[in-house]
Amino acid sequence: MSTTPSPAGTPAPAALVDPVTERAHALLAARLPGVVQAQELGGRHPWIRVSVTGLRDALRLLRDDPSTQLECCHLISGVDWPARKPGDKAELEVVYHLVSYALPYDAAYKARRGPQAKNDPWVAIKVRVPREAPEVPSVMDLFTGADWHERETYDLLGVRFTGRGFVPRILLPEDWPGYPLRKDWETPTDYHGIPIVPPEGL
Amino acid sequence: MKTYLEKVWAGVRTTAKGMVLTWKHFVTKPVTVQYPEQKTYFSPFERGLHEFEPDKCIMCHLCAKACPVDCILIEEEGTGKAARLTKYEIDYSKCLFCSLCIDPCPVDCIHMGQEYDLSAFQRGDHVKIDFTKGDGPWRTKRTSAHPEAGLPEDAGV
Amino acid sequence: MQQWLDQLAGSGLLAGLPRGLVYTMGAVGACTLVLLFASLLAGEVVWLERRVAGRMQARIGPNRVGPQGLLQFLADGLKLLGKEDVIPAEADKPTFLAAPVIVFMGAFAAFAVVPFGYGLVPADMNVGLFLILALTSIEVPGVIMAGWASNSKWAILGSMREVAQMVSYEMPLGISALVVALLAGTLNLSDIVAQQEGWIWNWYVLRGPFGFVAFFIFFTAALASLKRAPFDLPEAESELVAGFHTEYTGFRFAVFFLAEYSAMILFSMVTAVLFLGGWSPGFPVDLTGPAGRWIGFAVLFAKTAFLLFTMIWVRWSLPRYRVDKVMYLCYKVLLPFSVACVVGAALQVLVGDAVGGAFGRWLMGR
Amino acid sequence: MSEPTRPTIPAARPPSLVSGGEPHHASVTPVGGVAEVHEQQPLVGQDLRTEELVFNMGPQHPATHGVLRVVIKSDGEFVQGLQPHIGNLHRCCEKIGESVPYYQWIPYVDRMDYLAAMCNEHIACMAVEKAAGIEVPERAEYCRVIVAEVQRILSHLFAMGVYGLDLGAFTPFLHQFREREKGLDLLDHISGGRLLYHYVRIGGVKRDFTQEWLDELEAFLAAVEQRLPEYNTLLLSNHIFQQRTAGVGVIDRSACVRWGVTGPALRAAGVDFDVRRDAPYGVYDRFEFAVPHGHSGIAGVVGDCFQRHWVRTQEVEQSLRIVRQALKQMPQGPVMGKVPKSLKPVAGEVYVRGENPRGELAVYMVTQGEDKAWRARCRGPSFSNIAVITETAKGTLLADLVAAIGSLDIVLGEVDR
Repeated sequence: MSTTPSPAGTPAPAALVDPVTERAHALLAARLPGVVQAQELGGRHPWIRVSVTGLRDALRLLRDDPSTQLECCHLISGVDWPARKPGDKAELEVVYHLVSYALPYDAAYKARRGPQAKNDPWVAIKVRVPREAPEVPSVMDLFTGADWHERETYDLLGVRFTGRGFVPRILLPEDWPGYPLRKDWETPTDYHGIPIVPPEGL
Repeated sequence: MKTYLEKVWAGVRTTAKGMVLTWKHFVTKPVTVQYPEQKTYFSPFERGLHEFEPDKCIMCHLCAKACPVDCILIEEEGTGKAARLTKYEIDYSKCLFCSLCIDPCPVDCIHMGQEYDLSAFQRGDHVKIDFTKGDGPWRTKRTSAHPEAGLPEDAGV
Repeated sequence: MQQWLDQLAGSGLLAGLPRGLVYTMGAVGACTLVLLFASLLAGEVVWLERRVAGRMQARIGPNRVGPQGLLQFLADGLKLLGKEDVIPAEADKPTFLAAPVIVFMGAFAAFAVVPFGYGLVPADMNVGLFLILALTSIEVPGVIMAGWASNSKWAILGSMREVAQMVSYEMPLGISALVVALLAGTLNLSDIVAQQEGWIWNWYVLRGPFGFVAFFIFFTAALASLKRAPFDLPEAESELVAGFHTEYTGFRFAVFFLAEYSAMILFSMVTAVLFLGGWSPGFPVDLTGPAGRWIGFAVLFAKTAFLLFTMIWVRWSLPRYRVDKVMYLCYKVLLPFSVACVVGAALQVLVGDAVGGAFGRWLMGR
Repeated sequence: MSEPTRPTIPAARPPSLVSGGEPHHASVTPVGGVAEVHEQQPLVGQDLRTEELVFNMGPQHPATHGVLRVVIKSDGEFVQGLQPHIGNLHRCCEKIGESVPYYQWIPYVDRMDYLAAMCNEHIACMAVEKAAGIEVPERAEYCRVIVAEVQRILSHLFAMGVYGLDLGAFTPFLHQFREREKGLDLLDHISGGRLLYHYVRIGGVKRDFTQEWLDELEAFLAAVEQRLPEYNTLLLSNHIFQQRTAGVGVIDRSACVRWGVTGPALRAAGVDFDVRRDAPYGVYDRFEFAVPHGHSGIAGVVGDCFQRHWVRTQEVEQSLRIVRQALKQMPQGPVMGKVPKSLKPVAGEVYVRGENPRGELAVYMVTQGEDKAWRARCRGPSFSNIAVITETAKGTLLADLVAAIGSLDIVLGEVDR
């Protein structure tokens, strides 16, 4: 899709290809053919985009393979990409940031100082789902801590995580209308008759 | 039996040590500052209630634009040279005291003061302060000599 | 007390009144005096606690109301009286109302047998020590009632903890008191003090190692049955909010508070009487005269104050025990040690009997 | 761990509401110390009906460190299951990040973890700087490290003191507040705020240190160094404290990694990992400091409450070391870099992680060439840290649950953001 974020303003030189992401990408490409949809291996935020159906396999492989050992799901974030010009696909993106505590800090990173470089070993895995039916398989059984992150992503962006039963909201009340972090969300005027901005002002 | 006695002894010993320490504090002078009579030192950078000089203000609205919570309300009469400030109100129920309004001011007419006591008997007393209405608990003049006064302020913006 | 009332009845002023009325009036008067003593002193102990805690924590503590904040308890009491008296909707109302009274009664009634000085005892009984241990147990049903009637889960948990703790700690408490009873050969508190008169080594805490250990066990067990830190599990504020008195407000809460501090004073006095020589200042002096008994009262008061201070000192130095560790301490540390002390004290009496002479009498404890 | 055998009574809530079904537990952590309690099976006769209590611990509870609400299913004193409910302090930090310009977002980031505002600012500013390609002057980097480490000391002092409070020891709490007051004044005198500093700005820091401030800093460091053994006398080496914490609330390495627990709790589990050393940001790679991590050489079990507390005490010492080194190495120069008047980073993403006192704070920022972020996602370390409590506290005593929550040192402002 056309709104795919391009790397930083300064194009990433080949030397700045991220070793951990590159390793992860090679592993995924070799073991799970057809799962990787797009990737960006250099720059300050390298990422690998996988298909929704292959997400769980990819994460499990990255977690268990001795060459990556990305055992901790650091953060799950959702990003809303509504159609901003005709012809765009309206999509929701879920980004999984994985880190490893088992692999020692890569010496290659020592040389990669500077504000534009990625200088710590994490891997970003992305999936994109259509905005109307955002269904992503849950990874709660792979990373137990993903539980609350998934609940939060559902709560604020409305991404439905399948395969883990009922997903309750976490931050907002159960009957809160809509998903606040979607770009087209509008603040309601009241909640159960309680005005959100009182008439006399705050 | 031996570990049992050791455990009992460890309990007695560490209890005694803790009690010796509290006894030492009991006989030393407390560090409390008795508030209404004594006050602590404030640095000139303290971010308390604002100080605003209405006669200096040129009504450029830069402070209101810089405010993350939109708590500054500026009203004026007339246009151009004849413009006169009629209202400069800060809503302290919203204010973050982040001092972002200080930085962009071109004539240096708004500062953070050292007044921090916002207590009042009526909720309305301190919630919205109109600085064009003269002095109250707030100040409409510079009271503290600020070491950074007059310096070019481009920090953080 | 009774002789004194007989004298009074015989004198001119009350001569015409029936003897029973005089006794009743005397009892009411004594009650009022003791009640005033206990509650005013409890108020001051609260002040002492807050001041001492403040100083131990490098701060000052209440110092605004009255000189050095001495009248703080009046301000606190007034504040509590002015508060709304909330009774939870689902509470068992009569039980809820009765509970603070029963708790306070338990703490207060035991003052009846405590000798404040030579002859200054409301009821000089031969079973004084026994009666104190019995009367302080009245607190337990009161606490159960408070916890149950509140219909609050925190309150019921708090009262269950309280009951478990009180019932358990009565054993080491009673057994270590038994050491003194063995040495003294009596349960009358006035007689126990009388046997500790003379030099300081006549105090039961210094008569041999068993009295010494028993003193610490008694004091620890007293702390536990008073719910004082480090045994304040029934009202552990970081676990159970406020334990059994979570739902109590205003004056009813004040009564619980007062009961707690009265019980502190009571146990400090009893400890002083049992182990620290009561009103004996530690050297031979006759304190039985009309003025002497008030000096004796002052001496006892000083010892009580020291023990109260120690209770406060311990509280502000230690973390709280966990509920199972409290039981561990009771059944596996204090109980065996106290039983050993009783056996040792009995042997000490036997040895003292065999040795004879002044040293033997010292060993025998009488 | 053997659960006490009981006739089970269905829970009041449908199981689907409790965390969407039971999470998968690879291993249930053995909880030492409680084992001896479990040996005594409760005496429940055939005709005596028992029932589980369902408690609401919080949002107004002294031990929940704010407005955490934990629904506990308990069997008397034993916690049989629990479910934390959060969201009472949700202040839409991420939504605000999408709706205000970058420089206006920084004061909001302060308010996420209000006990470590300097560290929050540091990492959020780093994210914006990385997105916009802003160079930070070297002196400013040192200033940031110094204030962030002072903040870490303050935060750990608070954590240790409040942990004492959770365990019923009031005095160490106020002793540590005495030093914390000094530190708050210290940061107040340089930034103008006592708790929410807004001192670290995009491109550098607000103002340079003055000589008086540096003297004050020295006095603060000396005071903390002198008082540290005192805190340990009242807590760490106290027998009752050890009894309360050793072997309680064990979160082992596997649990930490599965749940995403970071910070002192991760290190207490024996993982020798600190972002400051292993993926350094700012100028952290120029300092020499040790990373204390739990091991079997001290009291307690690796990953229990005692070792978490111990790690914090050690980290205070290491922070003192870092501040002293930074003061020595600090170069002269400006403290504010060149920041464009209208900050509009080109389209792209950044992911910045840094070590907060409570764990790894990470900021994932998507920029779209506007003066606002397209998405400003924050990973609050306490958010992941508190989730683990569902697994840790199962089968423990109520008092141990309080000890475990306290030792994780959560800040609800950061959990709910």
